[in-house]
Amino acid sequence: MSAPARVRLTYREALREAIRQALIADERVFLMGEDVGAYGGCFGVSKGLLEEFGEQRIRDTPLSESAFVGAGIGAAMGGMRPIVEVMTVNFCLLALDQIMNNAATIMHMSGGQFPIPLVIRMTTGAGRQVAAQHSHSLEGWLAHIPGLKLLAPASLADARGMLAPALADPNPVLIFEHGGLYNLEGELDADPGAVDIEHAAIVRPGVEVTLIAYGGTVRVAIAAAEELAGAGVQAEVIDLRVLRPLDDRTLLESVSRTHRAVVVDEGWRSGSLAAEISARIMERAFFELDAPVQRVCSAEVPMPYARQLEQAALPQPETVAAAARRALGIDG
Amino acid sequence: MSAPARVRLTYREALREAIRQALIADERVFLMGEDVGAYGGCFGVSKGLLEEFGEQRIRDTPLSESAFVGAGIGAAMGGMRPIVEVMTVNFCLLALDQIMNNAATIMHMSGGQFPIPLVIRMTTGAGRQVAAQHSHSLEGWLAHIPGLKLLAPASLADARGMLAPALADPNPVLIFEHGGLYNLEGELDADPGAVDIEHAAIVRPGVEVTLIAYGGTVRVAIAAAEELAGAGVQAEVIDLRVLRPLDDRTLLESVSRTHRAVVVDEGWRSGSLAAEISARIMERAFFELDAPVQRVCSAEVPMPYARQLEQAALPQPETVAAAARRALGIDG
Amino acid sequence: MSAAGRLAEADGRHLLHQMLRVRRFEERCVELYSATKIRGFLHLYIGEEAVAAGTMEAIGPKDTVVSTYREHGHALLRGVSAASIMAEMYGRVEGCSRGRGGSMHLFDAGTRFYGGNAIVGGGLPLAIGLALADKLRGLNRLTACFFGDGAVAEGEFHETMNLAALWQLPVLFLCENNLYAMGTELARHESQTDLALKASSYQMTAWSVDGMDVLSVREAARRAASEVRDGGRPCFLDLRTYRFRAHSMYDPELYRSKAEVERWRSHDPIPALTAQLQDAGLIDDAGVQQIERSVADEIDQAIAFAEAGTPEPVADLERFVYADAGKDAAR
Amino acid sequence: MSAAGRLAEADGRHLLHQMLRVRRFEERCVELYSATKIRGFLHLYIGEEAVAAGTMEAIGPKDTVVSTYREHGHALLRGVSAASIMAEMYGRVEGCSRGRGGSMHLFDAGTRFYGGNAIVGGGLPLAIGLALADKLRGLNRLTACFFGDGAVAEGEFHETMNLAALWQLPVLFLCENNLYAMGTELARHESQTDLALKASSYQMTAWSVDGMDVLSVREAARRAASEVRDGGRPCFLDLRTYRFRAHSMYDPELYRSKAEVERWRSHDPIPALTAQLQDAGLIDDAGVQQIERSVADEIDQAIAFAEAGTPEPVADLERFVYADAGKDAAR
Ligand SMILES: Cc1ncc(C[n+]2csc(CCOP(=O)(O)OP(=O)(O)O)c2C)c(N)n1
Ligand SMILES: Cc1ncc(C[n+]2csc(CCOP(=O)(O)OP(=O)(O)O)c2C)c(N)n1
Ligand SMILES: [Mg+2]
Ligand SMILES: [Mg+2]
Repeated sequence: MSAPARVRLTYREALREAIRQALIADERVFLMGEDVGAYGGCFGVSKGLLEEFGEQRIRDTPLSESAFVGAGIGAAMGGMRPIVEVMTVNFCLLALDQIMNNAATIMHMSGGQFPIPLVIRMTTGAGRQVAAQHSHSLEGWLAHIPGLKLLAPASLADARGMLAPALADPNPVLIFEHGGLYNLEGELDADPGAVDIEHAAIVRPGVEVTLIAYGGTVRVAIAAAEELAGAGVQAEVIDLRVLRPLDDRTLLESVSRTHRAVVVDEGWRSGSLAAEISARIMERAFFELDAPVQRVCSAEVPMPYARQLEQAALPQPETVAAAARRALGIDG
Repeated sequence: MSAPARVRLTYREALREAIRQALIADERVFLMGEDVGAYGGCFGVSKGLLEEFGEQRIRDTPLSESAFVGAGIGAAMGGMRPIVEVMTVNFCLLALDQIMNNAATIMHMSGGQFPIPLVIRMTTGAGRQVAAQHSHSLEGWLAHIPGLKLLAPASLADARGMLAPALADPNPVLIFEHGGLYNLEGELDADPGAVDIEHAAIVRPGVEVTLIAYGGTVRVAIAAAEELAGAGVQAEVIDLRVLRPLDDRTLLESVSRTHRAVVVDEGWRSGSLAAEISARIMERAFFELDAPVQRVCSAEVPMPYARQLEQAALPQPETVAAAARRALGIDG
Repeated sequence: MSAAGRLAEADGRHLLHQMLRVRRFEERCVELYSATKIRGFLHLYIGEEAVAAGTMEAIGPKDTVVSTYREHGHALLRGVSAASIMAEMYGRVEGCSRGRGGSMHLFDAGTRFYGGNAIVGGGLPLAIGLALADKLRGLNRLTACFFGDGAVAEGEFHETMNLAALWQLPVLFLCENNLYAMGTELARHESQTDLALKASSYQMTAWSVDGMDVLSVREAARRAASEVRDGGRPCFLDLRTYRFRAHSMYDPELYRSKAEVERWRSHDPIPALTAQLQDAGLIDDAGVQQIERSVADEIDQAIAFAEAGTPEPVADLERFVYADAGKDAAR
Repeated sequence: MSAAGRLAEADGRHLLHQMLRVRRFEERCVELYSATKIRGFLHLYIGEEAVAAGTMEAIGPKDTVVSTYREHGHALLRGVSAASIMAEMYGRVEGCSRGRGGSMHLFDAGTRFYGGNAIVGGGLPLAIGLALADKLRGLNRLTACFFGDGAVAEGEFHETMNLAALWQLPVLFLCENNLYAMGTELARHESQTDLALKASSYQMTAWSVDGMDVLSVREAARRAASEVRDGGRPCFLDLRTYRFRAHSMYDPELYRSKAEVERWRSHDPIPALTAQLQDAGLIDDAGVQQIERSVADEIDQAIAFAEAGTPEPVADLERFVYADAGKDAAR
């Protein structure tokens, strides 16, 4: 058996290919959102799909976040498999009523009669100096809502592989693409299988401290781990991948080995997903811990435009490494 | 000097009197929201105010949560002191863009030029069998947003006293009235002064475990403390009062004395305010703790209608007492 | 056409029966609410029965219905059984939403009744999504979407109307204009009080109907439904009606006068139709009593069913938060 | 009135100067963006200058302006200094938002410029709130609110229009209808493409204006402003214009043809006004060059100011998240 063919592609292209294959595989699938068609997608993800699949399946919507997200819910209830793109997470606030009160609720409220097999994609994150109203990282916050599943692809494989299982899931699944990752490039199998959408992944094994990250902060954690490795500290890095339901087991097992953890989260610190993870680890592995779980989150400010301020507001490898050293009781 | 006159009144009446006095004291104050006028307020809080103050100052709005919350922000920027009533927290999802992207953001984004002296009142909480779309407890979740201040009056004194300092504050202040408290009755000074809106309160002193609650769960925590007292355990009960910014000091001091804590929160557990409090206590008092901080939250379900299911989903005195016993290492 | 002519054709007895089912059902609900058998919010449809009875005649079994929290009448006349509705309000497993929804959240996949939505305007986007699914799947069926005049002020109304018209979706918008959103009169919440005119601004066919006259409602609904079905585009009816009771069980009704309510009660659609039928010689007192008895029987049985129902075990609290893999949406 | 007559009265040189200030300022911004001096999103107004220049003539110093993320032109012609705008785009403390806002969030209390809102439709509710404050305070001033055609589809547009008309608030709604919302053509996002007709459905006076003709814009804006000021009620202008450049710096412009853009470029308001002035003998080449020089000077100075500006120290990151007690809103 020869090795499978490999292709070089970007995170953006991986997402596009995942959408293409989903459209090919299942006629119930369609893509809908602002500028997904004629414009080619705000971040170029859906470029070319309108030409390939036509206006019925690649649907440009008006600026009506609440109505088209709600229409996606209705279409899912009506037997379709919609992929709704909310251009960025910042605009999903306008659709939150539909997301919380309908998508996340109807299945339970109807006594199990109406599953909502809907996928909603959104770009998230900061780092490109687009200021306060365009730099939110709300995915951790949205993970508060029961009835939803939330995914954060941080790798090419996940960008390519998470959509199919998300569409196959009978529940509403929100997928968060970090804006800073679209140009990430690498190699993948030309025809990779689906990935699992249940487990966190250990992306770098280590023994002395566990760095827990997701989406845009995975590379920050890896950079921190490299910095720590330079100083002789072997940090384990976990990519959460799934923000709800959390894969507690992978986290707890790692922390039970390393006895120390740092959570890296681009959301604002108070009420962050990092708080939840910290609380869970301490609740369930309290007597395993040699130090309190540390959090490295975004500063609690509306994101400023000026570069030095924005960078200061975001988790950085140095601050993560410093938190790890704090957990390890190493000075400086 | 004779003792100040006392009056007997309900939580609802205390809120109304606070609004009345604010309207009398400052002509910039007005009340706006759905059915605050002719109907008398969905929960009767503003009954009679239309007759007393007229249509200009008691403004019924159409069902347009985003527009009238945004209009409140604009009016605050334009020199007024609006009190905006969002009928219940469930409907604030429709106004969240205005709350997060404007109210919480403009002050910082404008480099300090435009403070937003706005008060938004909402009813919150479950317990009255009004099912999934009308039973949210989102105040802890909203406490994630920098730029906002959040208050949760759990007592008559706070229902009466929090509004004036909230209106005097140059920042957007959200006040959450728990639906289960409106009929709470008791005595207050006829002309009580303003209360502070910075600190948590120890509402029942104790030494063995700290029970931390707010809003509707304060009475649950007190009932649990009574149950524990029956078994010889002296629990301290803290009413958070202010959900953002949190009064860390009161919490940490208490926990440093009791070495054990239980947080009682009507919000869904994952990503709850209880998670934040738990994380903070463990970060900052880790070596003071004899047991991990416990959380008693709502079950992670859209709130069901049936009474036995709803009650099972909500924090109860028994579950709080059981969590306290767990923290204390007492069985049963 | 003469009233008698319309009536004969109409099977007026059927319409009377339908309206009485709703009226008597809700009257019993009020009693059961006082007896604390039913809890939570309870929004009565009393006075508005002609709207549900008339419109349902135009909605076929393959069509879809999306409704509000004031939906007992819609559910009942759509074909959800009185027993399963009553059991729902009792919070029983046998309820149409397994006791999880209550009065405001009746759901029934079998009759394509897509809820019971208690966020004002919240059902509108669902309706266009359901219609879009039909359109994409090439199914010639329509989605009927009920909502109140109050919903018209919501942004979701606007977004939904625009999308429906832009994409030519088969939705029948049924605005139950009872002149009040809770305590707020139409003219105090809408700058344009002619809601059909308002709907026309989206390039959608729209007109107003006397919602107290069940025959007019049925005629208009049939015309509108064929506009949707044959024309493949949305249509809007402004159904002018009135609620005789309080907004919900908590409402002291400070915002309207007793005289106004009395004026509207004189247009009660049930006595009006009864009189028409009697005048046309299509029913006599005995005939009316026969209908009343059949309605009473149905409701008695519904209550007995609900009384005998099972409370969901607390251990099942977290069931249905997520659907199991492989579970498909009702189509 | 004849063109010459209108022009003489108009002080056409002033209008030309204003439009050129915006045009040249933004052309320099493009260069500075390529040089990575300006970062983030940058939305150019080029092609639409007649709208800002014409409307600002109708807006007095006590009036209020609420704008969008495509607001360099609005800010500049409102009176925010080019230097402080440029410094803002450099992210400097000297910027009109202290470097915290950038291109999309220009704010200036001094000229009552209430931002720079980058959520489409997000400024509309603020505008009615500001107008409501004026009305309650008995101040006879108006709030001018700019937004694009794309915003018309948002629910907030609808809620805002209804409230403005219902409460008769002094707002001048200025819809910059450039036929596209990013890559989505008007007819693909609005079922009713006549936006003035749409606005009328709220019982609000509304009409359409040739937004490429600065004199027409000014005339319409003055008429509308006096409608607002004297009539004490909102008014809506559908300003038909076109953006010559991409939506933002990232846009490959796949959604429209070069020919279409060229067609619109032939209506460029700047050469059009220049020709009118020349034909009327109100300016010669030297006069135009004099204006160009003064504009270039202003921009050079703005850039020098921005270059010399100070980056906010990182230690001040958390400043201004909350206002200090005692700090009052700008009134
Ligand atoms: C978004 C939202 N805001 C407020 C409410 C509270 N509320 C429930 S019903 C209602 C009035 C609705 O009036 P209308 O749409 O005319 O329906 P009707 O009750 O008259 O049938 C209000 C304000 C709600 N349920 N949802
Ligand atoms: C609520 C919201 N949704 C989406 C976007 C992304 N977006 C920015 S500008 C724009 C198009 C707006 O078009 P229009 O209102 O016509 O203004 P123009 O850019 O043409 O001036 C979109 C979709 C946004 N900023 N806000
Ligand atoms: Mg109504
Ligand atoms: Mg546009």
